[in-house]
Amino acid sequence: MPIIVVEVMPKAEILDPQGKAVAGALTRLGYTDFSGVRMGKRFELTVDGPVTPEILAAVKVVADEILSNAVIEDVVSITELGA
Amino acid sequence: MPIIVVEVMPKAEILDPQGKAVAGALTRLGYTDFSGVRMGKRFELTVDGPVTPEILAAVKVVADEILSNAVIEDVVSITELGA
Amino acid sequence: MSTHVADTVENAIATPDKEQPYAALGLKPDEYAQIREILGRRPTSGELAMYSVMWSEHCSYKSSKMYLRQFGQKVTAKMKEKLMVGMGENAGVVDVGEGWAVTFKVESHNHPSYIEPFQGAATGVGGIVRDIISMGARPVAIMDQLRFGAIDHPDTARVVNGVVGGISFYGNCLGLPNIGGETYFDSVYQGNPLVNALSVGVLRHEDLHLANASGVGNKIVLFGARTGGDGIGGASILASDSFDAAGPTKRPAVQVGDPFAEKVLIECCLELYRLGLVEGIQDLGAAGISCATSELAANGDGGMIVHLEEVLLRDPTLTAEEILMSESQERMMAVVEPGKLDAFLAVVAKWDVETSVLGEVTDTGRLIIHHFGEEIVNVDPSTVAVDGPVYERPVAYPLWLDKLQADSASGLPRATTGEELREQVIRLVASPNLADKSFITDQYDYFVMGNTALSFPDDAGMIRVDEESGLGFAIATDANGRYCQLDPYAGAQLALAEAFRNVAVSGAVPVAVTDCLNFGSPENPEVMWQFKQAVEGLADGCLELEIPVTGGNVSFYNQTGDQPIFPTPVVGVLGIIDDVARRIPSAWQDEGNNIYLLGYTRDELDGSAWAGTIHDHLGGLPPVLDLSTEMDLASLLQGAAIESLVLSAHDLSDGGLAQALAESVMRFGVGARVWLNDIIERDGVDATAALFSESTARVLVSVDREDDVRFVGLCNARNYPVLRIGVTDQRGDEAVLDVQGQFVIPVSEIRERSNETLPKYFG
Amino acid sequence: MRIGVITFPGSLDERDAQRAVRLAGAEPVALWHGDHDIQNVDAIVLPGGFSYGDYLRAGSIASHAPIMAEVIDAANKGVPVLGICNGFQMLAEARLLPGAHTRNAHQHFIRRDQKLRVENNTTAWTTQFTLGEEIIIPLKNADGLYIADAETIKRIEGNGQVTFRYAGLNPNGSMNDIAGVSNERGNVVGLMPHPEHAVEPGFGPNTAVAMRSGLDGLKFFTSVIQSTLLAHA
Ligand SMILES: Nc1ncnc2c1ncn2[C@@H]1O[C@H](COP(=O)(O)OP(=O)(O)O)[C@@H](O)[C@H]1O
Ligand SMILES: [Mg+2]
Repeated sequence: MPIIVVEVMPKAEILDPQGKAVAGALTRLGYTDFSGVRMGKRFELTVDGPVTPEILAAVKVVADEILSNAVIEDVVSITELGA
Repeated sequence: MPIIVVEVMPKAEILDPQGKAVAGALTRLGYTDFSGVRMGKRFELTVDGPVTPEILAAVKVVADEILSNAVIEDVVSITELGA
Repeated sequence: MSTHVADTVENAIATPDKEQPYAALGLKPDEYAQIREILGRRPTSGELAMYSVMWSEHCSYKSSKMYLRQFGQKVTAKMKEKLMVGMGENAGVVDVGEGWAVTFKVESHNHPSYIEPFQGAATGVGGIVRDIISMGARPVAIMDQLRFGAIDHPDTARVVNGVVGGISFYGNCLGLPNIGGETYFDSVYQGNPLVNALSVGVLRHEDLHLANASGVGNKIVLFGARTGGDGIGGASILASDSFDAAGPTKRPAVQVGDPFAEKVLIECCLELYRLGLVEGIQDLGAAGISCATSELAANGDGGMIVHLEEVLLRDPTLTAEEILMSESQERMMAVVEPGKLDAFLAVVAKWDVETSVLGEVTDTGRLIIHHFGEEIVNVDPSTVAVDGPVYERPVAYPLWLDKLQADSASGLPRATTGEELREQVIRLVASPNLADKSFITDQYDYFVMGNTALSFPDDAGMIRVDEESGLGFAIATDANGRYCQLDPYAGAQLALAEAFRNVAVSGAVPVAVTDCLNFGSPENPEVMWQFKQAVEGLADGCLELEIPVTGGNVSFYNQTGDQPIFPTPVVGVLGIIDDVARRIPSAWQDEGNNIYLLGYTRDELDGSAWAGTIHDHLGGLPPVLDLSTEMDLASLLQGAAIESLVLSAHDLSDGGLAQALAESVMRFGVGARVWLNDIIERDGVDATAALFSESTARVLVSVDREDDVRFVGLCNARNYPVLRIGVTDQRGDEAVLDVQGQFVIPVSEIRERSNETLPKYFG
Repeated sequence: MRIGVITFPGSLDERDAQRAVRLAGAEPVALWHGDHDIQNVDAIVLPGGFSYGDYLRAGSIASHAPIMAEVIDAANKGVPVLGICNGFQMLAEARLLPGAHTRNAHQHFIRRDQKLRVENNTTAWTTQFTLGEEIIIPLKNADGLYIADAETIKRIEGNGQVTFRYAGLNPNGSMNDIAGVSNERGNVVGLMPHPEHAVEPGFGPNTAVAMRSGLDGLKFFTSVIQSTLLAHA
């Protein structure tokens, strides 16, 4: 069955405590090549049938309104897996 | 500065309570085209200089040993943003 | 590095006619003119940023100041006895004995919590906790006072789950027990929920710290999280104006909280205090660096030089003005002696906290801020922080009030049969405001720290301060917006009395008060009248009870469109108990104890939960209050606690005796057999009033049969009305609440109806 | 008898764990995550909390702390180690214990007085319990769902490594109602509920007898004192 991937990241201006914690851990462990880490979410939505334009439109709405919080996050991509 | 994206998903056979909760919410809200949702993580690592093979090797180690827990998760991709 | 060209003092002198966006920053034309007069020139953009945030309603208290003065004026010698730090500091401090002190304060985060409920509420907890740290105390507890729109409104679940999730996330992650709060639903809060948070801290007397920058040459150090672009305009735009008036900002108005950073900051600060490395300290909340620098300077020797480029930034594109206004969370500013700076930096490094030295204390009387060598601010700090504008806003008696007060609930139809009464009891028990709040409180940790002697659903939260002696404090908060709508003076006093009573039933002695005054727009004369009445009521009430207001918070502009919320002054009362082992829980745990009702019941149903739930009615006058009776009741309960005469004590408030009985049987599943005849006969009321009246100064207690004579003797000796109204009955599956001659309800049924309401809407 | 309690940045219940050690009759020793020294203690407690905010995965960043090298070393030599809640998550992340944790099934943080069944009373931390005994221990966490692949579950069930099971109600969706597990040797035990919060009258969980009266947590600490004495005898 087709899978649609939605990716959500914290907005650039917004504090990302999770990314900050990971970045700190990497530095402490000696990985010093990275100047910053941000941590977001990746959703995989399995579609029951073929991926129609209607479904893609629905995914867009779902991504904006349910999978992300527009106040603090951006939807950075919506793609079909393997497509 | 270059950004490397690491994506981590719960293993297929492992229970994903967050994905399940999202799936439930979608169904309740009337989005019935999706037979399942899984939720993983997306990390963006900003690299200080050029992306050398050494840095890519370090990212691989970091992805496997820190950003993911092999007991329950898979690293599904490591890519350079925009590359 | 910032590419923005700073507006320097020199530039301001050279370009006196430059137009400045003061209105967009929330300043009125006359306020802008006043700033120009103070400076003798136009402000630089940095100065404008500072004045605008510091002169906002939220930071300057410009509409409320003239009323709040009463809290400092209506005081007796006794009220000052235990007060180590009163109004005006980050939080009040009370001497609780044995060398210990307690500091506490309640604050609002209403507007941010509507826009982004999770982060708004989370950062609300973070902010109040930093106030407590800045007094030199270890935070030991939090509470949350929440008011949401109608439970069945489509937007309410978003707000409830966000707010509760945010408080749970931040408070639990910080490791602070949540020991109580309030949850109310009413459509007046639909577009403007109230999210108040309270924190309590504990310190040894010698650890007291204040926010002042003294000692010329001492270093000004900023530490904690980096400064970012979040929350800019939060202070002036979010808190000073209603949402629809909010202008566009390019920076996000919301802030994201990082409780982990704050937890580390707490431990770091406590270690700094322990080692004596800090002379003065201030938390960064609303108005960020503007507030911290100007308040520290104004409260100290008056002068300070700051090099703004030393501020560690999360976002290098921030302009100087934005750095001054940023409300990034989890930051503190300390004043450190130069000789102790290395030791200070070592502690901060141990905790992995980022730090930078911004400048030092001077004797110039001026707060001077440089940005990359250029002077962008040169002000008298007290004109920013202390001597802001003060308004005597127009006040008008609301014309609708006479009609509302005339519309008493006493004429509403009453139940004529036991069966009807039973049904009403159940409806009240299941109503959103009286239903079980476990759905919320189960998300809060109260075990952490191992000192929680009482917490929800007890009437007060109680924390052990000293593990050896058992010394502790109790705290409860209350507010009844419905009563305040009917009469804000009486309503504020009723809230005070209920919180006072809730502390007293726990066995503690009430000693101090904090408050968070949530009101509509101060520019509405009717709202200003409500505010004036409520403050007067509270100040007069405190004077009569002889317990001081030690600090608090005012939140104006709480309205949806033109519709102000009910006036909602949240009142918190702190009490002391010598040994928490003598705490009194609010429900009975065993069979065969006697149940007594203390106090008289009058036919008082106006504004009650019964009128609201059964008849959708609000009108009339709130219950009569006699604070001297409340004091008698409190001292009676303390006597009983010292002699361990009562097994449980639960105050009667919303929903009256019926609700108190329901809560008492549900808690541990121990039923009760109760009779109303004696109340009805003695007090001349009917069964409806006996069950649902919200008369004040009443408490339900359970007493071991062995202590019966002594307990009744105690009440009689103090001339306090007491009636035996029942006995506790069997526990377990067969447990019932049997109100003899009226109805019988299985405890399981009460529990089910009470428990199902919140999960039904939010689960 | 000296029992070390490690403080990580974001640890919350370490003072409570120290109090529990004291009440059980041993001497608590405060250990610091950044040190490479466990000060020769006889047993180690990894306390609850939100180390590093638990932002990546609960316990994961702390599992890489400097002191963890010493903890792993000591554990492999047979020193008793108890991981409570976040400590359990760290031990799983460090692979000293099988399995992993993820978000509670209902997605909320939950705090409750939790009934547990003791499934193994031969580990270093459970000898004072009787097999099958039901105890009440406070539970409070957001990421408490115990999870492992089918093979691991089968193995630990077969080996008797499931030490505690949720009784009455599974509060978070944990597989096989698993609340706590041990390593094969039985010296390392981890569980989600907090025994250090059931050690002092007036401050523990509610029981059928009275509110806040539960003391079942004390036996974890008296067990390790007893098993250590036996081991040294
Ligand atoms: N949001 C909340 N957070 C913490 N505790 C709460 C909250 N809402 C209600 N509670 C607790 O639930 C119990 C019942 O609340 P309420 O009926 O308002 O108490 P009271 O009538 O004594 O003021 C109290 O112990 C109170 O502290
Ligand atoms: Mg009460």
